[in-house]
Formats: sequence, structure tokens, C-alpha cells
Amino acid sequence: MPLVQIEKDRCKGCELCVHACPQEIIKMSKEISTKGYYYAQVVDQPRCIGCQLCAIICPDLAIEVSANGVSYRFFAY
Amino acid sequence: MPLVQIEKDRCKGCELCVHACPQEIIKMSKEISTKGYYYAQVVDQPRCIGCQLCAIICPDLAIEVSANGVSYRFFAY
Amino acid sequence: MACKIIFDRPESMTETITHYCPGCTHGVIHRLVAEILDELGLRERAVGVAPVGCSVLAYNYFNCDFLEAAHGRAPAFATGLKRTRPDLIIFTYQGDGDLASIGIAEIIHAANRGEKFTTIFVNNAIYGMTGGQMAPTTLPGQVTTTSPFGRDVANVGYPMRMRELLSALRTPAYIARVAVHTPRHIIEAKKAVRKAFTYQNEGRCFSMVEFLSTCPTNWGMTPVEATQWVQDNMVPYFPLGELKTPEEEQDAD
Amino acid sequence: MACKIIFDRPESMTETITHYCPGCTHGVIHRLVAEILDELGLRERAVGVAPVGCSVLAYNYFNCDFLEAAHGRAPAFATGLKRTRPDLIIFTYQGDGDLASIGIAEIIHAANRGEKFTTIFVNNAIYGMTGGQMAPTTLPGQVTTTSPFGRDVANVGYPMRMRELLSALRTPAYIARVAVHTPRHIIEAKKAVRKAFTYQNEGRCFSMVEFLSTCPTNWGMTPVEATQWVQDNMVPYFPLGELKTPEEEQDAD
Amino acid sequence: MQIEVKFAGFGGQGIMSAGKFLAEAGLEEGKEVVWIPSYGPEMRGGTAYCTVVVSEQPIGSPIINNPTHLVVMNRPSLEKFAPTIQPNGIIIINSSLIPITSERTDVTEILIPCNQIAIELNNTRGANMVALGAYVACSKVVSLEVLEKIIRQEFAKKPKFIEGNVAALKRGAEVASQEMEKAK
Amino acid sequence: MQIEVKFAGFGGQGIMSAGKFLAEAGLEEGKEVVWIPSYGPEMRGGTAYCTVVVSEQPIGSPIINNPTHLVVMNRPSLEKFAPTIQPNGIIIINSSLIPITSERTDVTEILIPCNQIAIELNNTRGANMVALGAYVACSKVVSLEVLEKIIRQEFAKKPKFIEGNVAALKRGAEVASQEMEKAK
Amino acid sequence: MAKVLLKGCEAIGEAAVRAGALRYFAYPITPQSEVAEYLVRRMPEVGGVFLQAESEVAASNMIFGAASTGERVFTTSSSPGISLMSEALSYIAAAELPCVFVNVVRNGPGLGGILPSQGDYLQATRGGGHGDYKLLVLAPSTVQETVEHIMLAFELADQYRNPIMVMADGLIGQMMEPVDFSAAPKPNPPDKSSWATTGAKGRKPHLIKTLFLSPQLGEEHNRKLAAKYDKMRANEVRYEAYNLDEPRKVVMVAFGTTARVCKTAVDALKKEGIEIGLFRPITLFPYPYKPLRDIAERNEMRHLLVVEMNMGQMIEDVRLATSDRKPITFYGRQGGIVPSPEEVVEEIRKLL
Amino acid sequence: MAKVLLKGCEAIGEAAVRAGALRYFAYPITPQSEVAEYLVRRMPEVGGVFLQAESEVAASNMIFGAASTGERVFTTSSSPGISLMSEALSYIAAAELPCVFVNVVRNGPGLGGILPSQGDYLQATRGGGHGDYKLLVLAPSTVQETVEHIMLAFELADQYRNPIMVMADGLIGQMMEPVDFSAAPKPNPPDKSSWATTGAKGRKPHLIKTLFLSPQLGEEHNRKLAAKYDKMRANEVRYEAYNLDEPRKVVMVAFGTTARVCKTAVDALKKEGIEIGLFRPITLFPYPYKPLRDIAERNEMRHLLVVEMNMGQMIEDVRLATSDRKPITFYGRQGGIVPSPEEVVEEIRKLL
Ligand SMILES: Cc1ncc(C[n+]2csc(CCOP(=O)(O)OP(=O)(O)O)c2C)c(N)n1
Ligand SMILES: Cc1ncc(C[n+]2csc(CCOP(=O)(O)OP(=O)(O)O)c2C)c(N)n1
Ligand code: SF4
Ligand code: SF4
Ligand code: SF4
Ligand code: SF4
Ligand code: SF4
Ligand code: SF4
Ligand SMILES: [Mg+2]
Ligand SMILES: [Mg+2]
Repeated sequence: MPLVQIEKDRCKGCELCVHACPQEIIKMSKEISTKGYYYAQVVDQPRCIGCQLCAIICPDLAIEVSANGVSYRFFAY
Repeated sequence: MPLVQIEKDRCKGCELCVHACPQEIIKMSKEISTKGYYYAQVVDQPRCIGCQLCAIICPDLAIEVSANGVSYRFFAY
Repeated sequence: MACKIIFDRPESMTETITHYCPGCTHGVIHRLVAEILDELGLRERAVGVAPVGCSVLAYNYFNCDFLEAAHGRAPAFATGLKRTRPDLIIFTYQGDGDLASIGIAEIIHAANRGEKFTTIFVNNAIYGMTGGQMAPTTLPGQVTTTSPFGRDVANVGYPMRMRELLSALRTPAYIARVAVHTPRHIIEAKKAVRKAFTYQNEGRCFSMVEFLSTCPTNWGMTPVEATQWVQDNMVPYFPLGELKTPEEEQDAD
Repeated sequence: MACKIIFDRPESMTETITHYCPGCTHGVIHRLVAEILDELGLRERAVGVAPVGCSVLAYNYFNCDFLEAAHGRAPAFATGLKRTRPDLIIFTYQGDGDLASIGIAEIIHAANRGEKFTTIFVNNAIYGMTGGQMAPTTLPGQVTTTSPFGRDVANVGYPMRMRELLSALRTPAYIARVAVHTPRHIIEAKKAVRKAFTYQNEGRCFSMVEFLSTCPTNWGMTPVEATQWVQDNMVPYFPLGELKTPEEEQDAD
Repeated sequence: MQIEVKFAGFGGQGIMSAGKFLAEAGLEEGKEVVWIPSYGPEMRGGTAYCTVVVSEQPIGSPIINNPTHLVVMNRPSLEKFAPTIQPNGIIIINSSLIPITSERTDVTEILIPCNQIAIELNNTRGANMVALGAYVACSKVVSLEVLEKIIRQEFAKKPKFIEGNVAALKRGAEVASQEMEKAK
Repeated sequence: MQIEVKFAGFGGQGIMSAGKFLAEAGLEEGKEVVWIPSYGPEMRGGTAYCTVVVSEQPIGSPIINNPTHLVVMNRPSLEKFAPTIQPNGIIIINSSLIPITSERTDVTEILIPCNQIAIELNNTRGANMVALGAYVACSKVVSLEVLEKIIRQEFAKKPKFIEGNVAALKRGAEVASQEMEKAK
Repeated sequence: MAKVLLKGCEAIGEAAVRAGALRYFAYPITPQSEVAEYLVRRMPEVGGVFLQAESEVAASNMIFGAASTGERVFTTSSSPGISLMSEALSYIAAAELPCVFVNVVRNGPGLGGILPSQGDYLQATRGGGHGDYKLLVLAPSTVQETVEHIMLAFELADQYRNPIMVMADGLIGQMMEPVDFSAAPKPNPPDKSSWATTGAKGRKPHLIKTLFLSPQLGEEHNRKLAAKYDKMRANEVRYEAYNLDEPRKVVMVAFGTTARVCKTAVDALKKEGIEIGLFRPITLFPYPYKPLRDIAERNEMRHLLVVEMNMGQMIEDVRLATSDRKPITFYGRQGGIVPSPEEVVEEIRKLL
Repeated sequence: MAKVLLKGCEAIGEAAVRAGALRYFAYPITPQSEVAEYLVRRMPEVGGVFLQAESEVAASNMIFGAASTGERVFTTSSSPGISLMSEALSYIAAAELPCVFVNVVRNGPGLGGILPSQGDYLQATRGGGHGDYKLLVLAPSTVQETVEHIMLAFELADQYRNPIMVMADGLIGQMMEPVDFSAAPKPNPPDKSSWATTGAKGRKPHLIKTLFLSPQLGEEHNRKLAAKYDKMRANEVRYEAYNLDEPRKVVMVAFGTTARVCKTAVDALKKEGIEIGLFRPITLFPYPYKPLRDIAERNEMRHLLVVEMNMGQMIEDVRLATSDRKPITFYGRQGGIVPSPEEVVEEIRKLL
């Protein structure tokens, strides 16, 4: 099962990952981080397909993706 | 009848007019001008057709062409 | 079975959080370059040349030797570097003000001489660092602080397409334009970056990848709006793709 | 019937004998410009901008207002002039070192902004004034004082074709290449000069006429050999003709 | 008398314009004024601040290390600048975002929940005007009427913002006056 | 003793290299030498000249307004420089192209038909070597043998020019010696 | 007209417009991009021209071309940009064309930073470019004075046919102060038809050039320029003597923003009963050597304190003015730090 | 090795090669294009690099890049070209990179002419570029000395991590003199691996930068540079005192070519039994203030005569050196005219 971890303090709240996620499982926080941003959160991890699109589009290296077992790569990146 | 006058002191002896003249009636002098150049001379004026090619190619405005009566222009210059 | 990380920071980047504005795609472009340095094993021979522009601080984020050139002069700077040490892998990282305005002479001549370095050209259609002035790449009608009524092509001409201009040179080169406003584009972009560094590593030719990038801050948009603006406005004027490769047959002359 | 002069010095030229070497075609190019100023009645509004190069002294030969720009900067200079006094007819007269090397940024940006002046670009494939160094236009294999073993394109790239490069810009312009090594070419060249100044006079666009010119002195040839060299070596690499006219339909983007 | 007030907060909180309006009002009242933007090393998104000097005399140095007054809109600014304020000075704290106080006993410290008030007034971006109103009510450095006039002028081209900002200004002044009463 | 000689003529007459060969010869003989090219305003095709200083001592100023010797290959140069030569100096005149003399009585003036001699030797471009040979024969500033050696070295890469130039040098020296004899 | 609150950069733009300088060519650089941002809106209102150049090299050469028409023209930049203008400045001075360059100085060398500095003093007064030429350099210390200097600069440029530099710093460029335009003199450009290159209609062609093939003419030209600079030295020296009506033991010398800081220091010490003086050069070239010398030669004068935002550049001029007859101490801040009045007061105390 | 006859420009090229400077980037300009023309043939022989840059702006930035590798690199140019290098010079000095710039000075300002001049003295010593930085400036007066200075320049550049300028003039560049390379020291470049940007293999990345966002760090950097320049002032002053073994009534001060002319004047007067002295600064920065002061303070010293090929630039340094304690007269030629010994003798006579 893929695991997506968003580092709260790296996130600048740009919402690009929210729009990139095909599963629509990333949402913005209601709270402000210490940096003053609403930050991205994975709200439904089990539905994550590990496609990494969120990580690929994140300009701030805030997203780390890990996978358990075989993870298919849908594209050569 | 066309008249081609080459100003000796403007001529730098480049010989471009010699090669441009379709009638081959321009030749270089055997003497050096005060500027230190062999200069161009029209050696057979009567054969001149007034085409002005010599004047057109002269980089030094050393050649003046005049014509008597109607002079045909062979090209729009 | 253990959980293994399939996406994280490339070794060629530091942990430092960037100073870029939220959603600014400079960050994505940095990462692509770093990933390719990693993947091609070039980090230890790599020397980056930062421009003057928002990415002047790029050296804080790359985990390789880095320098800071004068505004627009990175290609001359890189020429000096590479001619002195051809064994190094040199890349310049330049904005559109830097490369297409003040530094256009240097990029054209470096490309024309076929200098064996790679230019990462970040075209965000504006001067980001200085607060949003018009760039040579600013689109017709685009509002900036020095074109407050929109760029008037009758007065200041059309935006410059650097990919096209450099491709008009006879000297062999690899020149491509890519975008990073969607994951799909980023994936394509990475291929171009790989090619660019591969050509350099092989000593083949000058290479440049032009990135269509966002500047949400100075465009006055949210990051998401900005990516849409890239698609709707920049891509039509700045077509994507490779325009010149060293393999292509040279015109006969 | 009286004898009437059908060819002599145009009013726009002075009587001063030029300092150019024997057979140097700078002189022909001067005359063509002067003839067009006469024919279009522009002399009294004309202001010429001399470069640094053999033609730095052009002001001694033109019978109109003239200035001397810094090396390569004539297009910026002319931009300042024309934007300040759009009623004047401005032309720059520039060599290939001046225009294509040190001054390439200025000519590209002036062309791209669509500045309404005319550039007379004298491409003699060498630095004449400074004694024959390699120019960006020096041909492959051509011997100069800074390419004594011939221009090595693997090391310094291919000669730059400025007509082609400027034509790659999107902003409308008139851009042509002509030669003056035979009367036939001179006659054609004059047409291009006329068009260039006409476009300017109509406030239409930037215009540039690139001349293939000779430098017998630094080529180490007689003037006649030099004209032949233009035909045999320059014309094939630098094709003649108009490449861009303001009328031409712009690509749709 | 020379009053020096520093406005400080996050970029985007309207710090610069609050200062500018005050300077305009001072000028309108015939005083000497200077508005000095932040000259810190911070890049975009960091702390923004400006200093406004209002004086009866020509103003000398524009470099003010120890201003008489401070208006802070976020916590880092309070921490950074509160210690620099002159004794007997005034500190206006945006208590909506700042959970602490300066802990100084030699200054008048007024806590105003600027963001909250702005939200109540349905003008989320008006917190800066609340703070400005509060500050002027406390310091009396310019009159509230003149300041209102300035705001009306400044927003002349964007009239839909006028009333909201004027309301925020007035409400800030009101709340501050009440707080001052309490403090007495 | 310091000898200063100016070589002057048209551009293209080989003025510069004549001077250079002399300087090389001086150096070969262990003397101090300087070769200074023309710094006149003339453009291409005008007058070309250079000055060579040969001395036993380190050479101070390279600016020589009044040289001790002069070698002139064309008329304008004679007219321009002859008056500047120091009394008791030497003037070598290329009489092939110069129909006049300096009219100075306080110098040794030697007329050599350099171009004519060169043509006779079938080496039209060798007039400069004729003049150089003549000058050295008169001035003895360096030995003819050393000069010949230098010429052989300088043309090492273009051997076909060696003998012609050496011949011109020697012939110039010969003629000059005869002229000197006559003058005595 | 009432006073208006303007940023220094905006005031520069407006002052130029009011001086009739309707041609502006420049390249963006912090901390002076607001001049362009102001003028891009203002110029169309007055029929003027704003053009963003591709670089400072281009901007300065556009000025060169534009100035040759006789119109009033100007550019603005900041330190690295001014370095790139060095060649053009030398040319324009050699060609004797009137125009105005504004340097809103930032911290150097190199890219340095965008914070205020006075580190370009020597560059401005000793010529960044090659050859013997001089700029007349004005150093304002308030926004109001910047306005006055800009207007004055155009008059002087026309009068001397010379480029004039107004040297402000990042603080003056960025801060807002009230500006009064009501006393602004009417622009008074002289007739330039005797040399401007505006078409040779009904007259001989005009030439503007800086090449001299003949050394004699070159020397003549150099001497002509030098005579002009001497005239400036004789007629254009400007300075302010603050609290110097009576002799003081300690006199500070400072220009621009630092002079303002020093004034506050003078006032602060006055309150304590300590009287010190401030000498503020307003023209950096021509430098007010004589007035400063006169002050330094007063018997009571014990010490000079030079305060600058650099490593000590004007101090050379102070030494030249005073021939080292009185001790000089330097106090400088760098890196964009503006010294505070308190620091300056501390320095003075050390000398008392 | 025997002496060889070389043109100044060729000697510059050869000296650099022998100093191990095998990277050369430059743009043609008279009177120094022969350096490039020499090196384009010479570099391939020694495995070096010659590249003709597209402009002086590019050449100087190529040097900037090349110097960052730690290799010995240099460029040459002449006055207008040096102006265009001002920005890069400021950057390189700020970045503390070793390299050598040679200015074969020609007549200015503007295009001026190709004849020799010393008109770039102030530009070289007071910084053409922006901000507080200094070049160490060497002024040779013979071709042999030019060779020595070029070699020395590379050593000093490495030692101080600073750009060094060798300031010759058109005469030195164009004339031929015998050159002896036999005494040339072996190049001795220090280890630069602690800072050179040559790939971060097995170490932390190296950064070379000139931007300081923090004013504190900016100030620190400025002071660090200033301390380095002070070290140069303490250790690198070079000068020649000619005929100054005993006190002289009149002492000339001149550098480079004019010093040579003055030497001849000294010798000429000596023959008449008139003893005058010549003080020749060899380093223009750091200027030999102290030695000159000592000479000027001798009681017998009555008058200083400063001779330059410009309108009087070094004279400021002479005044600073001597604090105006002795009268100073200036004799200068311009436009490319080199003063003759006779003229100088005439000037001296006026002072005797
Ligand atoms: C010589 C010089 N001129 C101008 C500047 C000011 N300046 C800094 S960055 C910049 C432009 C930045 O725009 P761009 O290159 O497009 O980069 P971006 O910030 O958009 O990524 C300018 C004009 C400078 N630092 N140096
Ligand atoms: C800033 C600067 N750099 C270099 C030069 C020297 N320079 C004078 S003319 C010239 C090149 C001339 O070549 P080109 O433009 O082709 O003109 P041509 O003489 O061939 O007509 C150069 C490099 C200069 N005057 N100024
Ligand atoms: S890995 Fe794919 S599915 Fe999972 S959160 Fe990221 S974008 Fe969504
Ligand atoms: S893309 Fe990155 S920075 Fe942007 S919201 Fe998502 S996690 Fe945060
Ligand atoms: S006019 Fe024609 S035919 Fe007559 S001389 Fe000239 S080229 Fe020959
Ligand atoms: S073309 Fe002109 S310059 Fe050349 S030889 Fe003929 S007349 Fe003389
Ligand atoms: S200003 Fe624009 S380019 Fe610069 S960091 Fe912000 S968004 Fe990116
Ligand atoms: S050097 Fe060449 S370009 Fe210059 S005048 Fe002579 S032939 Fe013409
Ligand atoms: Mg940009
Ligand atoms: Mg050319």
C-alpha cells in the first residue's frame, strides 16, 4: 500500500497537489502552519494509488511517497 | 555620345571598373598618381555605350558619366 | 515486506526550504535538474551557475558546486568555466529577463560557438525578482508593472521566442521547450533535461531546455490559476517540444 | 544638344575622398544609401549613426547629420534618437563585428521592438579596422589573424547569418541580404535600400539590409579577387534576397 | 514633538499602506512626515514593516532604532520590536494572531483583536485599518477625521472599498478607546 | 653612444621590417635596442615610419623627436623628417622615388636609387633591404654580417626570399660605400 | 500647489517630467525600479516617451542617441547598472551631450544587495569610465532636495553640455516624504540648434563624435573639456554648513542620507549643550574644497569626523581639502546598514 | 636563454604563458590586439585555451567563470573595453577570485583614439566599478618590466585572491624591446582546492557568490575585503627612486612610459651638472605614499613635478602622499602625445 507523507513545514499551501491527485484525496488544512500557510493533507490514504503525481508537481519537495511491495510505475519519470 | 570621365585623383586603382566595363575600354595607367596609385583610364571613348556600369561599381565616386541626347537606361538604378 | 520510499528528495538537492513563493514552479525545475544529475551520476562533477533573478539563491538548494554570475552573463561565465575545465558538467540556470533581455548576446554567442554546457532557461514571462516588470517574453496584452496597460506589440514588439531564435543558428545544438504546469508536462520535461545533460556529458553540443514556468506572485494569481494560465496563454505562443537536435541533418549550405 | 551628366555624386555625399582601401566596397554601399536619400528626398531629415569599425569616419562622406556611436551600440543609439524624434529618418551603418559580435543584443532588441529605423549592415566576414580578426561571420576555414589556421567550426561554431536570425523574430520587419561585387548585384541592392528607407519613411517597421562586402586588405587579395571571393564563398553561405517583409502573413500563433 | 511609529506584520497584511495613510494624514495636518519601508534581509513572505515619523519640525535621520510607538500584527514582529520601543511608548497588539504580550511595564500596551473585528465587519482584509484606527485613537498623532478623509481619497478609484475600510478604522478607534478607559 | 634612426616611407614599402631587422641585429650584437612603430594619425596607405634606437646603455625615453639618422623611402617623409635630424647625422635617401634632397649641409646625405637597384636585382620588393644595407654601411651601427644572419633567420620559414634579400642588402651596402667614397 | 507625499523614486520621475525631460530609457533594478513604474504611466499623460531598454548598456546608449537631439533625456539605475553604463558615460561626456543619470546606490561590490549604500562615491567622482572626463555629481539628502537636484541637473546639463549625475541611495529612493513642487523653476532649456543632430535642413550637417585621429586635436579636445570642468569648479560648488555659524571643535563631514543622520546627531548633542558642526557637500564634483578648508583651518577646529555608508571614500576628498592639517576620523557602516544618530553621537563623544 | 626582441603585446602573452596562465579570453581592440594574435598560435603549443569573446563584457565574465576553477586566467583590453569590464571587475573582486586584467591604455574619453595615454589612472586605482573594492595595479615602464609585472601579477592574484591590473599604455604595447625570460621565476600557484568550484566530489559543495542578503554579513564581507586591501597597502608597495640617493631640489613623479621619458630628462640635466630626482610609483594601488612623503619632507626638497599623459590624475595621490607640504606642478600631454624628454627638461628649468 502506498504511503504519502506531506511535510507540514515544507508545504507552502499552493494547492497544486490537490489538483494533481487523480484520487482527489488531498485537501487543505483549516489551520495555519507556523509558516503562515494552510497546508496540504492526505485525507483518505487508503484510496491512494501511489501514482506520485502529487509529489511530482509539488514545487517544495514537501511530499514523500513510499510503497509496500511492488509498486507499478505508470510512466518513466 | 556618352562621355566617361575618371577623376585621376579620386581613383585608387582598384580595377573594378576595368572588369565591369562590357566594352573593355578601361585600362590602368602605367604611371603612378600623386596618391601612389595606377589609375583607370578610358582608352576608347567612342566605343562607350554609356551603360554606367563602371560608375556603378566604382567605390570611390571617381567616375562621372554624361550623355549627349537621349540615353537609354538598361535598368532601373 | 518493508515500506520503501519511491519518491523523495534527490541527493543533488539540499534540505533547505526554498525562498520561492508558494506554487512557483522554479522549485519543480530545480528538482528535475537535481534528479537528472543523480540519475546520470553527474553530481560530483557538476557546477551550477546561478543568474540574477529569483533563482539567484539556487546555490542554497543544489547539493553541488555553485556560483553566482552577473545579471545575464551566466553563458559567458559558463564558457570560461567549461573551456577551462572541460571535464566538469556545467549548467546555467537563467530567467527570461536574465537570458533574453540583458544577456541575449551571451546566450546567442555561447550557443553559436557550440559551448558544451547546458542552459536551464526559466521563462515565466516576467521579471520575478524585481517585482514584476515586463520581460522580452511577456505576452501581448499582459499586464506588468512596466506595461500597466498590457504589452503593446505596436510599441515594444512581440514576445521573443528564445527556442526558435537559438534554433535558427547553424551550429548543432539540442534545444527544446517544455512546461511544468501539470504532472504530465513535468514527466515530458524531465526527458528533455536528461537529453540535454547527456549531450553535454558526451561532449556533443550546447544544450538548452526552455521551461514555461509560473510566477503567481507577479501575475497576481493563485498557483492553480497560474498553471492554467500557462496552458491557456503561454503554450499557444511558446509551442512545446524539441526544435533542434544535433542529430538533425544540417541544411546543405 | 548639350551634354548632360547622367551619373555623378549624389547630393547626400560630400566630395571628401574616403579613407577606405582601394576596392573596398564600403564606398559603393555609402553611395547607394546616399542615392536613395536623394531619390526619396530624405537628406534634410536624415541622421546617420556611424559604428566603430572602418566606417567610423562615414560622417566625413555623408552630407547629412551624423553621429558616432560606441562599438556595437548604434541600434540602441538609434532607438534613443528615433523615439525622441520620430520625424527624423535614422539609419545605422554597422560592420559585422559591430553588429553581430559586440552589438548583437542591441540589434536583436531593436529589431524585436520594431524600432522604425534602418540598419545598413556591412558584412565583410572580418574585423577590418582592427586589422583582420575573426568576425562572427568569418567563413569556415577562413584565415584571419585570430584564426590563423582557418575558422574551426568545431571550436568556435559556424558563421552567424544575421538576416536569418533577425527574420526569426515575430515582429514585422523588412530584412534583406544583397551584394555589391558586380554591377548587377549593386542594382539589386539599391532596390532593397530603397524599400528599407521607404518602410521607415512610412513608419512601418524596422528595416535592415545586409550587404556582402569586401575587405581586400585583410583578406589579402586584390580588389578583383575579393569580388570573386564574395561570389564563390560568401554568396553560397549567405544567400541573397529578402527574407522578411512586413507584408508577409505572420504565422497564425 | 516627534512621533515615530513602526507598523509590522506579515507581508500581505496591509502594513505598508496603513503606514502610508498615517503619513498622508500627518501631511494633511501640515506636519512633517517620513515613511520608511522595511530594509531587512527578508525576502517575500517574511516580515514586512515600515516606520512613520510625524513631527512639527523638519525630520532628521530617517533611521529610527527606538521608535516611540509600535503597531504589531503578528507574533514575530512583537518579539522582535517590542524591546526597542521607548519608555512611555505605545504598543498596539493584534491579539487575534498574537497570544502573548510584550511584558513591558513602562509602555501603554493595548490589545486589539484586529482580524476578529475585521471579520465581524465582514471585511476580512480590513484588519490593518482596525489597527490603524486603534493606534490613532491611542496616540492622537493625527485626527481620526483627517485619516478618514485620506482613506476616502486613497480609495477614490476603488470606491467599493471605502466604507468597509472607514468602518474598520472607526471600529478600531472605538475599541481602543474602550480599552484605554479600562486601562486607566 | 646612442644611435637613433628613423625609417620612413609609404605603407607597404617594408619600412617596419627594415627597422625590425636592424633592432634584431643590434640585440644580436649585445646592444640595448628599442623599436618604436609610428604613432601618427595616418590611416592605411599613408606614411609609415618606425624608429630604432641602438645603444650601449639602457635606453630611456622611447620618444625621439630628433633622431641621429634617417632613412627615407618617399618624398613626403623626407620633407617631414629631414629637418629633425641631429647635426652630423646621416640621411639615406631613396633617390628612385625622391627627386629632391634635404638641402641640409650639416649632415651626411647619401642618395641611393633603392627601387632601381632592387629591380636590377630582380627583387622589386627588396628596396627596403637595399636601403637598410646602405644605411648600415654608412652608419656602421651594426655589422653587415650580423644583419645578414638576422635576415636569414627571419626568412627561415620563407627560404625563397632569403637570397634575394641578402643580395639586396649587400648591394645597398656596396653602393653606399661607393657613394661615401665619392662624398669624401 | 500643496505638498504631496511621494516615494523618492516617484519624486525623481515627477521632477524630471516637470523639468521638461520627456524621454526616459531605463532597465529595471532594485531599489529604483519604481521610477520606471511611475513614468510608464506618467509619460503618456505629458506626451513623453518611456522605454524599457534591454539592458543598462542599451539604456545608456539610448540616452546618448536621444541627447543628441537636444531634448532633455535621462535614465536611472543602481550600482551594478551604473557600472555597465561606464563606457557610454565616457562617450557622452566626450561628445559633450547634456543628459542626466541618476544612481540610486545600493550595497556593493558585485551583486551586493539592494540595501542603501554610498559605495559608488569614487566611481561617480573619479569616473567609472575611461579617459579624462568628469560628471557633475549632486547628492541630495531628502526627497524634496532630490526633486530640486533633478531639476537643477537638467539646467546644468544644458548649460555645460555635460552628463550630470544625481547620486541618491536606496533609502532616499524608497522612503516617502512630502514634496513641494510649487517653487519649482520653469524649465529653461537653451537653444541647441547650433549642434543638435535633427536633420541638416538649410544648414551644414552637424557631427557628434568622440574620435580624434590627430593627436593635436585630441589634446585640444581634452583641454577644452578640462577647461569646462574648471569652470564647474569655479561656479558650481554647493554645500551646506550646519551649526557652523561659530567655530566648532569637532566637525562632521557627510553627504546624502548620512548627512541627515549626522544632523540629528548635531541636534541631539546640542540638547546636551555640546556644539559640533556638520559640513555637507552637495556637489560631490566639484567638491567644496575651499569652504571645507576654511572651516578646517579655524584654530578652534580640533577634529574632523567623516561619516559614510562605505569603507571610506569621500575621506580622500576631505584630506585633499584640508591637506591633512587636522586629524580626520572615519566612521562608516557597510552592507546596507545606515548608521543611526546614536552611533554617530557615540563616535563624536570619543573625539570630545 | 638569450634575450628575444618582442613587441610589448607579444611579451604580455608570452609572459602569461610562462606564468602558467593558459586560459585567455579577450575581444580585439587596438592597441592590444596583438596579444590575442600571439596567443592564438602560442596557446595550442602549450595546451592552453585562447577564445575570442563576443565582447569585453563577455570576456570579463568568461574570466570570472574561468577563475573560479582556480586556474590562472587573464584578459587584455584597452580603455573603452576596460570600461565595459567594470561590472565584472566589481563582481570578481567581491567574489575574491584571482585573475589578471591588462589595460593597454589608449587616448580617451569616448572612442578617443588608438594612441598611448595614461588617462585611466583614476579608473584603475579608484575602481571603475561600483562598491568598495580595489585592484592591485602595476605600472611597468619597459617591455622587460611588463613581462615581470605580468608574472608577478599572477602570483599576487593567487596570494590575495584578487584581480590584479597591469596598466601599460599603447606605446609599451606596440614597441619592441629585448626581453630576457631567463630570470623568470617558476610559477608558484598555491593550492586552491579549498574554494575552487571543480565539482563537489567527496566534499561539501563550494559556493562563489557576491550577494549578501543580511546587512550584517554584507558589512562583514566589506570589512574583510578592506582588511585585505590594507594588507596590500602594508606589503605590496613598490616604487623606484631614481637619482634620489641624495636630496634634490626638484623631484619628478611619473609612472610607466612617462617615467622613462623623465629618466632621460634626469640624465640630460645631470650632464649639465643639474641634479634632479625621479620618483616612480610601480604599484599605483597600493600607492607608495610613505616613501614619497619621506622624499618630499626632506628639507632641501623645493618642488614636485608630476608628469602624466592625461589631464592630471595621479597628482591627487601625490597630494595625498605629501599633504600639500611642498608645491606641486603638473605637466601633462594628452590626445596620444607622449611628452618628449626635451619638453620635460624645459618644465624643470622653469622650476629651478
Ligand atoms: C546589471 C543588473 N541590472 C539589473 C539588475 C536587477 N535585476 C535583478 S533580477 C532581474 C530580472 C529578473 O528576472 P528574470 O531573469 O526573468 O528572473 P525571475 O526572477 O523571473 O526568475 C533584474 C532586472 C541587476 N541585478 N543587475
Ligand atoms: C568597446 C570596444 N571594443 C573594441 C573596439 C575595437 N574595435 C574597433 S572596430 C572593431 C571591429 C570592426 O569590425 P567590423 O565591425 O566588422 O567593421 P569593419 O571594420 O570590418 O567594417 C573593433 C573590435 C572598440 N573600439 N571598442
Ligand atoms: S500518490 Fe497519487 S493518489 Fe496518492 S496522494 Fe499522491 S497523487 Fe494522490
Ligand atoms: S504541492 Fe506541495 S507545497 Fe503545494 S500544497 Fe501540495 S504539498 Fe503543499
Ligand atoms: S559607361 Fe559602360 S561602356 Fe562606357 S566606359 Fe563605363 S562601363 Fe564601359
Ligand atoms: S573603380 Fe574607380 S577607383 Fe577603381 S580603378 Fe576604376 S575608377 Fe579607379
Ligand atoms: S516572484 Fe515569481 S518567479 Fe519569483 S519566486 Fe515568486 S512566484 Fe517565483
Ligand atoms: S580594412 Fe577592409 S573594410 Fe576596412 S577599408 Fe580596408 S578593405 Fe575596407
Ligand atoms: Mg522571469
Ligand atoms: Mg567587418
